[in-house]
Amino acid sequence: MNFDFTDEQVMLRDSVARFIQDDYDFDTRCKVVASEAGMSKANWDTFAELGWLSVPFAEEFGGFGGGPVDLMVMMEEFGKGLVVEPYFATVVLFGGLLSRGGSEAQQGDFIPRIIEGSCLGAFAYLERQSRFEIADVQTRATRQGEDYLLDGEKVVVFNGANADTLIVSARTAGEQTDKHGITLFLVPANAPGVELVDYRLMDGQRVANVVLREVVVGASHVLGAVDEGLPLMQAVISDACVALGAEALGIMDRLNAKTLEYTRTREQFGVAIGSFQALQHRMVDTFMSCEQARSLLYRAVCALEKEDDDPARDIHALKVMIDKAGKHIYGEAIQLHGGMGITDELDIGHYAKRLMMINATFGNGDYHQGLFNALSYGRDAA
Amino acid sequence: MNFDFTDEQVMLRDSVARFIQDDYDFDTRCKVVASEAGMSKANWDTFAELGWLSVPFAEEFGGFGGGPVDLMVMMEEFGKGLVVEPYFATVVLFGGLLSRGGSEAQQGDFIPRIIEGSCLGAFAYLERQSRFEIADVQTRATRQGEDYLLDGEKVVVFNGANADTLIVSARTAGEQTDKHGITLFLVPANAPGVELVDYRLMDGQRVANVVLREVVVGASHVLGAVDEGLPLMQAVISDACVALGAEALGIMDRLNAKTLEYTRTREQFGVAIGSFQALQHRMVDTFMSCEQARSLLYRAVCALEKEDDDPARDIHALKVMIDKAGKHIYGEAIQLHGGMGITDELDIGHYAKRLMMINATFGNGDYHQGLFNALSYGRDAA
Amino acid sequence: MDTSFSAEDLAFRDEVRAFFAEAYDDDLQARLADKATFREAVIDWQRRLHDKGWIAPNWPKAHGGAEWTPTQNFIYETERAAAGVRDVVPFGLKMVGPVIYTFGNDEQKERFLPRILRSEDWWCQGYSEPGAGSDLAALKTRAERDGDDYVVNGAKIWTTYAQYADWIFCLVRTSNEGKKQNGISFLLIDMHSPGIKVNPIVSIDNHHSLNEVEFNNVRVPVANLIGEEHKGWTYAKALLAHERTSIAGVADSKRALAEVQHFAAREQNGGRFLIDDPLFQQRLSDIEIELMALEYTELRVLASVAAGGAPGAESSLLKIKGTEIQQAIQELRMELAGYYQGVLPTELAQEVLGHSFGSDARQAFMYGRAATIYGGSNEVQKNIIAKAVLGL
Amino acid sequence: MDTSFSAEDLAFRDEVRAFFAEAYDDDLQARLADKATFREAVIDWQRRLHDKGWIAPNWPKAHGGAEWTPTQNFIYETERAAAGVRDVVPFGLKMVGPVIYTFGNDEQKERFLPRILRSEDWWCQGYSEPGAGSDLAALKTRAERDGDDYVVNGAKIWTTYAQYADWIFCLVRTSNEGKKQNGISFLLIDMHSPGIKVNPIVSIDNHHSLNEVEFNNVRVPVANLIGEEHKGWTYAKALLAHERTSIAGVADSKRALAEVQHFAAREQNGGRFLIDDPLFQQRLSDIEIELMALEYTELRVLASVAAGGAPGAESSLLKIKGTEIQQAIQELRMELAGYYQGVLPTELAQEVLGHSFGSDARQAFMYGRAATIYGGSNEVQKNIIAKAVLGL
Repeated sequence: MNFDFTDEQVMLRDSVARFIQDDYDFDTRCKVVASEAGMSKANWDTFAELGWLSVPFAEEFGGFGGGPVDLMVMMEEFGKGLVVEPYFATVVLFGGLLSRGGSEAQQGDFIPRIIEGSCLGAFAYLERQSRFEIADVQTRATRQGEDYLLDGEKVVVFNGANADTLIVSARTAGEQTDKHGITLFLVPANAPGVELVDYRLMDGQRVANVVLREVVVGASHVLGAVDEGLPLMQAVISDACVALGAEALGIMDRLNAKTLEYTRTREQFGVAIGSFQALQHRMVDTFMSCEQARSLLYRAVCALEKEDDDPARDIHALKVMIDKAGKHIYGEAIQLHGGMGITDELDIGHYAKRLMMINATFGNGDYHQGLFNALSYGRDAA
Repeated sequence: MNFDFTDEQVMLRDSVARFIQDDYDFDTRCKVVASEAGMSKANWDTFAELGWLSVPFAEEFGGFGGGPVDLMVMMEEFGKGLVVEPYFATVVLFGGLLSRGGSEAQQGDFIPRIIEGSCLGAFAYLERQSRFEIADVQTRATRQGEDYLLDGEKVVVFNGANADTLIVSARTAGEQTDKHGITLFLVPANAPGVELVDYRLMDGQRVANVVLREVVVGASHVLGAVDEGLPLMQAVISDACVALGAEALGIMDRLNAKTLEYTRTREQFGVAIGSFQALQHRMVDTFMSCEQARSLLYRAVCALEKEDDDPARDIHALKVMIDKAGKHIYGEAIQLHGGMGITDELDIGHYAKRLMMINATFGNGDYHQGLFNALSYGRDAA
Repeated sequence: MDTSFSAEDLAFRDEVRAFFAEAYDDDLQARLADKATFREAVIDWQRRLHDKGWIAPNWPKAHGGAEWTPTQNFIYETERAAAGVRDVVPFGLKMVGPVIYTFGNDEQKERFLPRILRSEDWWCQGYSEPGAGSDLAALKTRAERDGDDYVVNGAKIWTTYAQYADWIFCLVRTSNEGKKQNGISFLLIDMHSPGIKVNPIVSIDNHHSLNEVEFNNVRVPVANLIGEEHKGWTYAKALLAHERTSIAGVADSKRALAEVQHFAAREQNGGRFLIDDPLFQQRLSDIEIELMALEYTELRVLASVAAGGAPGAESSLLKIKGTEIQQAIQELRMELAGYYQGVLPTELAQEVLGHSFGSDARQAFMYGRAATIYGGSNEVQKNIIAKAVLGL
Repeated sequence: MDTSFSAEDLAFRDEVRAFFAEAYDDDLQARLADKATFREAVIDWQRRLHDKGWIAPNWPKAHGGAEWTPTQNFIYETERAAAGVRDVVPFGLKMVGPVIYTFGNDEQKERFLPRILRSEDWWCQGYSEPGAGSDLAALKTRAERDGDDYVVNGAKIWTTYAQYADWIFCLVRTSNEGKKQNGISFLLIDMHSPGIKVNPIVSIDNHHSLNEVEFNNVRVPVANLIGEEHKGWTYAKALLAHERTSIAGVADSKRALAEVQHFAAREQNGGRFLIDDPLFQQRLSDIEIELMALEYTELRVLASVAAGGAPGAESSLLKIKGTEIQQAIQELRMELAGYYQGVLPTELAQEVLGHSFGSDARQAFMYGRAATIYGGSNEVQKNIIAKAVLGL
């Protein structure tokens, strides 16, 4: 039993940390967010050069062959820097779907381009009505000869506007919320009939709603098995939830550190506010929340690495804890920063907003606790 | 709009408070609890003399004609003194059922005797399986000519062993959990076939399990309408929940005051522990919990007094709050008393135990919150 | 104990409802919602209230107020919030007005009160300072006597609507001797005076309502001093208790909670409405029950104030619980919005992006973070209760 | 990062299971449950562990310990709790033993350690004093040198199992000079010495396990002093961190939670099992998720201790969270018991009264209130973290 990182993992972590310290301070980040594209191509090229874009991919496609722990150490640092470049959308989601479900041809086509930084991707899984149920799919893919005709609308697509290619979930069979009958398609963003509405979220992310009107894609654009898209999506979302957990942990860690630092220096009533016992005990509570969240992150990562265990309960537990600890920690961070905490100028609120969006992504704490309960206490519990 | 007590209510409150201060200190109370009967007949006579046993009854039977507020001010003081004499069981429950549902003959028979202190009663509504569902009744009452034959077992009957007469809920029609088909019977405790198992609860109460084996009672012993016992029980339980809320409030008030006093005098690290800000803020929290609970008590009492409003939501809310605030307050009281808080010798733990039993009585907070939710947000919500 | 309404109360309720239905019209609401017309629309609305005689429910009649009973206040607030009618801007009507009629001289009363009632002056509040925060008495903005004027130097911060204001009421330091609470004076300052600079602060909700106000050798006539020099802290403290009481916002929270319930009956997950989810119901009732309690806590405080007391430390309880409840409701609405909680305002309507209230939820939640900080942070309120109520 | 079990680990797990199944037999369990035979049964059980070589998993081999890895410790504790096997009485094996082999002299090691391993002496702990509470260093029991003896006067309180004990290890004051932490010495005292009086304390669970121990001119040979005079605080502090770590009780909480789940699948309300109630499930998983986290927090601490560190302030986190979780489980079991949570022990079996676990739930809940108080109250643990981890 050990919780040590390998030398390679330590190097990876330090490499991201160094980039953020040297080239991605908060002001720089805000400029990136405010820019036309909402990301920096130059940064993305740096990510490619430093090998970060290759981390989770198989060596045969030029990847680093990394596992969940490698992804974790990077995501935690991305969290600390509030990095908005679409690593999560392109590498974790889009790349993850290709790695887990793509044909050899698809992998050979896309993965090397992702690694070299020339392909940005997005995963369009959400619809207006679907909320947290990824099986709730109205977008239709109708067979037409050798091709499929896609019709529908996907919403809040992370990195939607910058992506060259979208992976779209569409219904090829079954009713609106059936588990069976969902198929994934690789759709070029510039395909005729694809229309984007680009907008911003409070955490600095650029997202898009994607309207598909009789978009024609060939059968070779099917990702994975026809009608069997759901298990593939679920597997990638499991990986992604752990990656988001790591990002959240980086943020919580940073929020606690900044709040601690602030209370050490900020004076009220003639003394540093960190000397007030009531505040000290509250900061002990946020420290404990963060440690407990870290434990569940490690637990989920270890579960992902073990091949014979089903990591589902651990991942649901992680999402629940990230939600709870996140609210606790950003709530205290804003409150203890007082008036400064509610200004747009300070980074505290921005960390909070990213945590909130992480919580909403792939289902909030209540949603995952419901799944945890069903798995653990339901009559059909394993 | 006013929250003032009438002069009569102030006198009533002061009269109970004076009795507790002069004649019912904690040691005396412990001796009463440990006595053979678990109550003091002498005290009961005093209650009668002081008119307390007459408070909620109609003037035509010698009662004081009091309302919910009168009962509230008394119960709050009983709570402060941890009074174990069966006022609640005899006057509020047994007497309440007679007042609301008894025939004129039954009222004329029992109420004057309750008032003069010569009749102790109990309400046997609970069964092994029923938990908080008072409609879950297995005890059967079978018609036999002019009489009924009662068979079954009632459990945790407050004041069961000291009561002369029990009011027993039994099924005269319908299935085990049907709302219809429950009838209430006045059963003499010494009727053939009635068997008692007498035991103690942690809050000093004496309770009994009552086994009924072919107990014969005449039709004149039916209380209220045949098969329609449930609404009558519910109405009395509504009154009783508010009375228990008042008792709980008295306890919470006393716990907070005692804890405050203790932290003012107890020294650790060279100063009174009440000077630690972390503890101060926690005591502010318990103070606020108590005030919020008092507000819901007043709200429920006002709702009971208004004839046109349905008090159900207010009463459910009160039970939820009493549960939550109670746990909060006794938890902090024990914790802040440190080692002393976990001794049997100190009264703190005894107040806690009574609060816990109040919470369990007629359904805990979760149970009432479920009812509140159904009334407020259910599709059939009024 | 009695909380039922008399026939007069019920008639008053009907009158309030009818007035809102007529006077708070669509055109007015549209102008209030538009940043460009906001200021004039607020003034317009407040003049309608003035014409009705309801602009100052709690001012003494002698000064143009209505002297409502607690029940009338309760009814008005409940109806106002239920109808979605915005409250008046408090700085003139609820804050400096009472200070002026209580502690000001006759000349000040004549000069300022009628203009406040008619919304001819827009007021803002100059209490907090950069660096002073909840430790209000540590303020450093100084006013030095020079002939018939004070010369004011320093800065105030978190000044809501300073960008619209004609006047600011300030706590300034006129002496450095003795306890820091002594030596503070209460000064009325014309915002159009030379030497005043307003710097906008964008807050966490991406809006601009807060400001920093700088004073560089601003000359203020001594005639604008309220009460005695160095005694300003006393006047401010009386005001703060009133402010805390109104921060509780029970009626507005009732409306906000009803809105959450409304949306939850329309928001689905996997074909099931959230209002039917037992866990969501539990979150809702956790808040609603606290709010039902706070409603009566507020009534108890109002009743005891009406019976002759000034609101004391109990107002701190109202502030703490009231703001906690507000934030809990805002948080629940964010949860309800799911992914859409993050949507920033665009030129597109919210519905175009796929959701009707996500962006509103975000703004309310984000700005709502301030409620536990301003008006004396909730931590300071706990200190007040510990000292004044618990005697610790 | 790796938390999987090796083949050796799995073999060890099987061995542990098999041993418990055989050695913790029904007869033993019956004797442990009976107050009259409890003391002898504990000794009997501990000797079986001794014979197996498992009585002191973490003592150095040189002193008769097993020197298990963190993984072995984890496996053993998990299996022990899952099998419902009671832990050893900690005062000799987990507390004074390590102090003796770390800080004692050779004579003391030879004299005491083998007897501890063989459970020939029953130990208890003399730290807290009436009036000292969590402020342990404020202790007043004094030991004055008189020839080759100390003469001890004072009182200790909250002494678990003092009524059974042969020996007590005590912190006593040997000097009043300097800081209160200085001048404390660590003394081993024979409970059979003249001048010792044990006064039982009935606790809130209506049981007697706690005591007050009075010392009236008790003579203790100087040979029973551990380490240097006046340096006892240092030895005690090292011990306290170990104690806090073991208070977390993760494995026992897992078992307790499984029991709640078991009972909830059998307890009905209106024909519905509580385990099927979404709100009950939520309460259960609120706790289970915290416990899953704490399990890994403990593993992280154990791994870092194994890698060379002593448990530091993180052990305070384990203590706080561990005891909070214990109490949450106990509380949930009380809720589950409904009306029967209040049942006191009678001559009748619980089932006769209508319920199988109400009285057990009550006792566990009530005695469980102590967990956040003893071993340094959770408030003191927070002070420790604030200072040692957060640097405040």
